This record gives sequence, C-alpha cells and structure tokens, in this order.
Amino acid sequence: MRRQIPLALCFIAGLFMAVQYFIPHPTVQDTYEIVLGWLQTLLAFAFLLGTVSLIRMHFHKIRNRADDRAFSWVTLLGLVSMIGLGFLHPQHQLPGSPFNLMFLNVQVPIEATMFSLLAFYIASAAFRAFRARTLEATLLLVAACIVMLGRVPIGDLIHESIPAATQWILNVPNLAAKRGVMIGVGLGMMATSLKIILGIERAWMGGSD
Amino acid sequence: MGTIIWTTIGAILTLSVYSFLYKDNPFYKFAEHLVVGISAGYYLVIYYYNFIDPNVVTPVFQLRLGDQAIGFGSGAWWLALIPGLLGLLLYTRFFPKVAWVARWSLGIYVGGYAGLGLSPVMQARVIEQIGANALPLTSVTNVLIVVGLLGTLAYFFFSMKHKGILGVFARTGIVFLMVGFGASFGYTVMSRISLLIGRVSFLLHDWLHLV
Amino acid sequence: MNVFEKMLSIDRRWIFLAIGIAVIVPFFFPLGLPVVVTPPVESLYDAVDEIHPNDAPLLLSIDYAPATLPELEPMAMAILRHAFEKDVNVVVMTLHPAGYGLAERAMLDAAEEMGQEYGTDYCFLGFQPGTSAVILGMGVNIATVFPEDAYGTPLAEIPMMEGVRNYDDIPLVISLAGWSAAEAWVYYAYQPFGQAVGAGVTAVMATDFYPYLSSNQLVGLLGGMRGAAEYEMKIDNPDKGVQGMDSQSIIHIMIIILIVAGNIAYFGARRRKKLEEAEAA
Amino acid sequence: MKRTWLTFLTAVLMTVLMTVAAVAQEAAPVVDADTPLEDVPLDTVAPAAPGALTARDYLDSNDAGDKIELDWELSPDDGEGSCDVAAYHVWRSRSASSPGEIVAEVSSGQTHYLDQDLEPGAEYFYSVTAFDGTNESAPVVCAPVAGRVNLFQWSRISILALMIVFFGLVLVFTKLAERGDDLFVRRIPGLNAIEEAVGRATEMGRPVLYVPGIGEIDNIMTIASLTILSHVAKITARYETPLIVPTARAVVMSAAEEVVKQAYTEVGQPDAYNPDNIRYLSDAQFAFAGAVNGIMLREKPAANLYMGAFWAESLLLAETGFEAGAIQVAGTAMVSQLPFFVTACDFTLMGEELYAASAYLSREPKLLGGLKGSDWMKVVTIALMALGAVLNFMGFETFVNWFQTQ
Repeated sequence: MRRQIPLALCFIAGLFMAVQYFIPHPTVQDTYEIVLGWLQTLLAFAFLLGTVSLIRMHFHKIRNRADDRAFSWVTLLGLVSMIGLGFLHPQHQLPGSPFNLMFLNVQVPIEATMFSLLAFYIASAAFRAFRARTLEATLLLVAACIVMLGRVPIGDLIHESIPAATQWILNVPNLAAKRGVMIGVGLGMMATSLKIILGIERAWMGGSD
Repeated sequence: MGTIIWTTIGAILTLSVYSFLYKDNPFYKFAEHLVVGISAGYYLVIYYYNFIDPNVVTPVFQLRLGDQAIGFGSGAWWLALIPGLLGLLLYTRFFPKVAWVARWSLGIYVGGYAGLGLSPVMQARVIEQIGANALPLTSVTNVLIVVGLLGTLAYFFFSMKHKGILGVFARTGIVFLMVGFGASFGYTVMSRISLLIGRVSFLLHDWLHLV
Repeated sequence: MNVFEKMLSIDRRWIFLAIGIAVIVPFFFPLGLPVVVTPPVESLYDAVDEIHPNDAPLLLSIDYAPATLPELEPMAMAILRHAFEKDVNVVVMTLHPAGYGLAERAMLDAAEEMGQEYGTDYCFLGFQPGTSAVILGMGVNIATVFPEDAYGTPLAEIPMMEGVRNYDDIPLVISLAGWSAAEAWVYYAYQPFGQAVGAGVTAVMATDFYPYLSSNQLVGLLGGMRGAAEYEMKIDNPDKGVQGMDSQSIIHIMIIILIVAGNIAYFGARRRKKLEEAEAA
Repeated sequence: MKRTWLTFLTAVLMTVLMTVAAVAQEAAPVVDADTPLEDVPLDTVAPAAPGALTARDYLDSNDAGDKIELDWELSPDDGEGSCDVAAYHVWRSRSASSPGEIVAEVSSGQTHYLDQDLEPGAEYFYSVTAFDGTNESAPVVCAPVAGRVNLFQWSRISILALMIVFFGLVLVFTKLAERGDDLFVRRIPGLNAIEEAVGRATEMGRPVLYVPGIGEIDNIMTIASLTILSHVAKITARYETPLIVPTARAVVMSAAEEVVKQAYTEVGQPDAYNPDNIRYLSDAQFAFAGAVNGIMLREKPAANLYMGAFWAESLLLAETGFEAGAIQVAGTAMVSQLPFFVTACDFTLMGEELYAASAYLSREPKLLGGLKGSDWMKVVTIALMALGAVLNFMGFETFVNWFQTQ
C-alpha cells in the first residue's frame, strides 16, 4: 500500500505520457490534455502546500518568541494583504487595481533589485576568482574578456577585429562545448526519467517505510 | 500623487536591498521578509484563478448547478473532482499517521512529468544534434566543432579511466568547455549590467527626476 | 603585508562602490562613446523610415514585462520618436499581461514629447490574452480581436484607423519582447500572411534570432541595450540606450581591469612568498 | 487521360507564347508608371495550369482524420513568364464527375494548402486552377483521397527508434549489474570535495548548508540532488553536524525531510535529526535567494553545497557564501549557470556529472546501469553523426533528413 500503489501510479502516468507522443488518435490526445490539466492543478495545490508551510514556520517563530520575530510579522502581513487584495477585489488582475499596484511597486522592485545585485557580484567574483592558475582557467578568463569587449562600443574602438573574434568564439568553440554538454545532460535526464518510471529511482518518495 | 507615493515606496525598497551590499541590516531583512510574503500571496491568487478555479471549482460547481461547463469542457463533472482530490491528498503530510498517502499524488505528478519529458528531450538534445553535427570535415570551422564536440563527450564518458586516447580527447574537451563557459560569462554580464542600469535609471530618473 | 597581499585582502565593498560609481557617473556626464550602427539595426530603421507619413500605420507590439524593461524600453522610445518625427501613424498594443502599463507609459511619454495627438496620430489597443490566436486573428480583421481601443472607443470611430482592416493595411509590425512573443509574430504574422515583421529582443536572446534575419523572416533586429543605442544614434537622439552603453562599456572595462589586477596581486603575492621561503631556507 | 494531355499541350503552348511576349516587353521601352489604365488591353488569356497536384492524408499531433494536405507545382506563369497568376483556386468535390466548389483561394507563389474539418474516411476529389483575376486556367487533378485516423505519428519514428536503442542499452546494463557483473565507473572528482567540505564544517563545529536547487520535484536535477542529499545526510549524521536544507518548493521540502530522516535513522542517529532545519523559504526565485543569503550570514554554515537546478540566483548564493567564508561545492546541469559556479565555488560537478554522482553515490548496481547506458549511447550518437557526415558528403541527404523531425 505505502510503496506499491504510488510506484504503480507513477508507472502508469509516466508510460501514458511517454506513449501519447507517438499516438495522434483523438481519444488518446483528448485524454492527454485532461491529464495534463491534472498535473498543472497538482502543481497549484503543491504551491498552496508551500504557503501553509510558510505560515506554520512563521507562527512557530512568533510563538517561540524568536529574536527576529518582528520580521515574521512582516512576512505574514505581506501574505495576508496580497491574498485579501486578490480575492476581495473582483478584477484584481487589471492595471491600477490595488493587487496589481502592490505587485508592480513592491514585489517587482525588490526582485529586480535583487537580480541586479548580480552585477556587483560578477565584479567581485572577477577580482577574486578569475585566476590564470591553469591553462583551462586562463582560457576561461581570456574568452570572457574578449566577449565582454566585443559587445560594447569600446571594443570597436580598441580594435576592429574584437567583435569578429567574439562572434567566432560564440559560434565555434562555445557551440561545440554547448552541444556536447547538451547531449550528455539529455541522456542523463532520459536515463533518470526511465528509472523513475520503472520504479528503480525512488528518491522522490523520501523514506523507506 | 498616487504615482509619487508608489514610486517612493519602490525606491525605498530598492535602496533597502542595495544596503545589503554594505552589510546585512534591518532594512534588508525587512525587504527580504516582505517579498517572501507578498510573492507567496501573489502566486497563490494567480495559481488559484489560473488552475484550481478553471480545472476544479468551476466545472464541479457549475455543472452540478446545471450551467455550461468551462475548463475541461467535454469531460464529466466528476472528472474535475480527480485533480481536486489528488491535490487534497498532498495535505495528508501534515498528519504523520497518514502522511504516506501524499505519495499517491506525488507518484502521478513525478511519473507524469518524467514521461512527458522523455521524447522532447530525445528530440531537442540528441536527434537534432545529430542532424546539426553531421558535418563533413571540409573546413577548419567544421573540424573544430567536431573535435570540440567529441572532446566534450569524451570528458563526460564515465565507463573508462581518462587515459590514452580518451584522456587526450577529454583534455581537449575541457579546453572547449572552459572557452564556452568564458563566453557565456561574458555575454551574461551584459544583461545583468543592463538590469543594474535599469534600477539606477529608476532611482535617478523616475524617482528623483535628476536626469 | 606587502602591496600584493594588501590588494588581495581588499574589502570587496570597495569594488561594489566602484561599480556603483561607474554606473551612476555616465548618467550625469555622458562620455558619448561612438556607437557603430550594425546592419540589422540599419534595416529596421530603413523599414520604419519608408512608411508613408499620415497613411497606413506602423503596428508596435510592446510585449515586454518589468524584468526586461531596462533593455527593451529604450527601443520602444527610439522607435516611437522616429515614427512620430516622420509623422508616421502608430498603433500600439501588447501581448503580455504585465505589459499594459509599460506600453501605455512609453507611448504617452513619446507622444507628449513629440506633440502627437491621440486618435489621429496614434492609438492604443491594449492587451488581449492568447498570443498566437491574437496574431492570427488580426491577420483577418483587427476589429474582431480588438473591437475597441484600450479606452473603450470603437475602432471605427478612431480617425487614423479608417481603412485599416488587417495586415494588408499595415506596412510593418515591430515586436519588442523578452520572451517568445517576437517569435510568435514571425510564425503567425509573417508565415501565413507575409506581414513584414521586425523585432527587438534582449541581449541574451539575440543570438537565437540571427537565423530569422538571414532567412529574411525578420526585416530587422535590435539586440539588447546595444541595439537600442544604435537606433538612437540613427535618429540622432541619444537617450537611455546610448547612456547605458557608456555605463556598460565602463563596467566591462572595469571588470577586465579587476581580473587583471586580481591576477597581478595573486601571482605577485605568490612569488614574494616563494622568495621569502627561499631566503628563510 | 485525354484531358490531361490537352491541358499539358495548352500549358506548353501558353508558356511559349508568354515567354515570347515577356521577352518582347522586356525589349520594349519601359512603360511609365502612371500610364492611364485604359491603355492596358483587357486580359482574355487564361494563365497556364499549375503543375502536378498531390493530395494526401495529413497527420498532426491530434489526428481526427479530418485534414487533407495538398501540394502542387507553380504554374509556369507564376512569377516567371508573363506573371499572369493572381491566385490559385482549390476545388473540392465528393464525386469525380464535377469539379465541386472552390474551398480556398491561395495567393500566387504558394504551392500548399491544408484542407480541414472534413469527414474522416470519406473520399474527396481535388483540383487546382490558376486564376489571373478574370480567367481560370484548366484544372490539374489528382487521385481521390480520404482522411484517416492514424494510430502512429510516423514523423516521429526516429525519436522512437533511438529511444528503443537507448532504453535497451540502459536495461541491459541494469540487468548485468543486478546479476553481479562488476561495472567499472570512474570515480567522480567532485565527490571527494563534498566529503572534505562536510569534514571541515565538523572540525569548525559549524553547520552544513545543502541547497537542492529551485526546481520542482519533477525536475530531474532535483531528483538527482535528493540522492546526493541522502549521502550527505549520512555523513553529517555520523559526525553529528547540523544540516540545513532550505527549499523553494513545498513538495521538495517534504521529500527532503523524508530523505534526511531516513539517512539519520540508517546511521543510528535518529535523535540527531532536527526537522526545523529542513525549511521551505519561498517559491519566488529572488525571495528565496535573499532568504538563503540571510541564512549564510546569520547561521554561518562552514560548507555550502549547491546541487540541482539553478537559474540566475546561482552567483548570488555562491558569492555570499564565499564572503561568509564557507567552502563551497556546486553541481548542476544548467549550462547557463555553470560558468558562475565554476568560477565562484571551490569545486563544481558539471552537467552530466551531477547525474553520474547520484548514481555513483547510491552504490546501487541498478542505478549504475543508467550511467553505462548513457555512455554507450554517446558512442552510438557519435557513430550516427559520422555516418551522417559521410553520407551527406556523398550526396545522400535522406539519412540526416530522417533525423530532422517535428
């Protein structure tokens, strides 16, 4: 019951989704669309599960009077206000609705700024980690420098062949390496998928009982 | 007026995140915790209206009330109960005694996506590559691409020790890999810096109107 | 501690500060680095330039979301300014739900700046969900997909839309997108209807779009902030794109200097250490 | 039969006439663009008929047998010659005796039409004519066709074929492994790095941080990561070092809980397991990254392991981790993030090494079979590429085209 049924369901679902790709028959394709809808709905339920975990965690912190419990309140208030605005305002997705304004002026700036922190981290990584210690490391940093120069106006100014060299690096060595990695990764993915469907790989089930 | 207030809120939050570059501080913690809450709420609403409502709630309730079906359309109303039921099973994990029931839904989910991925991966990552790499060795470029590809594949060959001819190829593969990584690094830098420029422009132009 | 070791142990916050300054300074003191205009940008510019003034409109689909705004908004502004300057009518729309406010903002800013009038010189159709269906539908009849503009006026009552029925009456479509929308325009407007399509995409995406250009499925292409900068140079109106190029150039050079400096410090310190060890021995 | 010949002869005659006319016009002085319309003589000559027409059942991914695909050759007057084709008319009929009705007008230069919403299994007769705006050419006809409901997507046969080969290899090696054959797999260098990192954290008395990426449980990298997590958890359980696992997906979190609890039990340290250390932080990418950065600076783990699917947050994590002084080992198959991990971390499992590591660590012979199968599939792939190159070079492009499927 505890292991056999989930493994059987996994096998059936996996087999059907793999095989439907080759069968254009309407019955199969219509079933496929229904099952795909189920999978997407499951994803949404799994997301709600995360929200429940989040609420539990912060309640826990507040109840245990953890040091930074004030920030747990911030999280919970943010969550509750977004849910409230989303469900109470019938046209929450329209521009200018409070839900949308919160999204655009609170969530978007914070996430975009966190994303842009990368520019700073790239610079510090360049200083401390790009060391020409070995031939491989030297190649990496030389290629990075050429491509960086070839993509901005100053590259044209330094030497006219830099943009061309950039294009060559992207189209020849970069292409060859990317394709090799892609084939390897693709095979690894397929082998793992097959093992999941056949019930050989069971990491997703967690424990053993 | 409303716009100014919203822009100022956005600007203060932007600066709070940047303050992390100096060191961890309450302003950053505030922004960090706020975005966790806000985004959880945002996605909850979006997921509900885009998946749960059209796939479960609407078909079940509307059809039972005798209205036109939406969502699955052709399916019977009880078909729409299945994803709802499977979804609810996931919540058994909060009750340790029956937590294992959640695996039923997980099995369908994991198995379904594993099966769904197989053929597209085979097509995009293997078959199309065969077509693209069946290159006659008639130009330096083609020779380099083929050598690079063979080298990279040799590097990812696990069944033999990297010695002899395989070792030579694997070494070549590493060379190509590193040049490729350098190139990705270089061109990703450009996009990331554009983002930073965008944020600075938001602060200086949209908020302070300095430039 | 010698100079190399000092360099190596530098607090990385100095580096952050330097990057911050390098981004901000060009906003106030532009360097005006020459931006060379490349053929894909040139041909998009020409395509817009050839549209007859006050006649069949340019359709500008502003399909970007906030995340890719810094790279793509300068393109929208440059194209709108170019069109308005030449008195070319413009129809603006969006295929991205989050693009509504962004598209409207770019359009209104440019129109105000160039003294254009809503309804006779430009109009805004707003957002419709269902990317491919929208594009295909517009090929048959725009008014069935967008019966009214974004503000509720029926299309028939908008003066500039008189005689504009479908792609036959639109000389050029330009899509600005950080996702697959630009490809969708190629697949669903160019291929079935032969509609001329141009695109503006992010720097990371641009490499994937070159094949469309060489097979003439796209009339022109703007890639990343650099593409926007080139277009701004063409219309002689350097703005955020060109400004961005200054910051972009400076930071790229700074990163390269950091790499070199890091290596000098590392090898210098290592050599010094070896020498000291040799002396001690 | 007679009619076809007649059409053909007319077509040839017309083509010759048109060519002569075209040449004559070319030689004549260029007509000014604003010549009045009245000067153009009324067009009474029909264009030449289009060339051979073929009609066949169309196979798409949801095939109800209601579509038929038509292809014809351009009329000699289309583009070349006198340019006298404005459009092609597609005619459809249920009987051979009448041409039926026009179902489509296809613009000149096109040679393809897809007829939809037909009755599956019914026979249809098609013909195509060239049309110059006033006159219709003689029709070109083809054999009757019927739409069929297909059971197999023939255009995807090459995918199926290679899949059978690959899965065959995987299963054969898995069987060999189960039978006890010793399958050699070289040691993956990154694995030592993981053990060293955990060892150092123990010496320093500080926790180990394990980030299983931000992929969902259906992401194959996440699955591989969970296997590696089980291995890491066993080491930390033995050393009694705290193990913090932040996750971005609730389902991954519950799987991680199970995996870690199980590992602690297997090593005989069930009491050392602390459920508070397996945490769900946020589904949003940068909110998650921000929160993990917070953990690194506030709880000061001495070893950071990043294994799984990562996007742009990779460098945010790795640089903050470096600043916090942790030893870092990463592993991902996300090609775009590898450069950042390679530069910022002490060791990186690249691409397929992530899957290989999980198979290697589990030490289960059954999982090694997949690795072996992948290796030999690489050899097959290379052989196919080489064969394709040779055949292409010799002019046989069918082989390579066979792989270009949709």
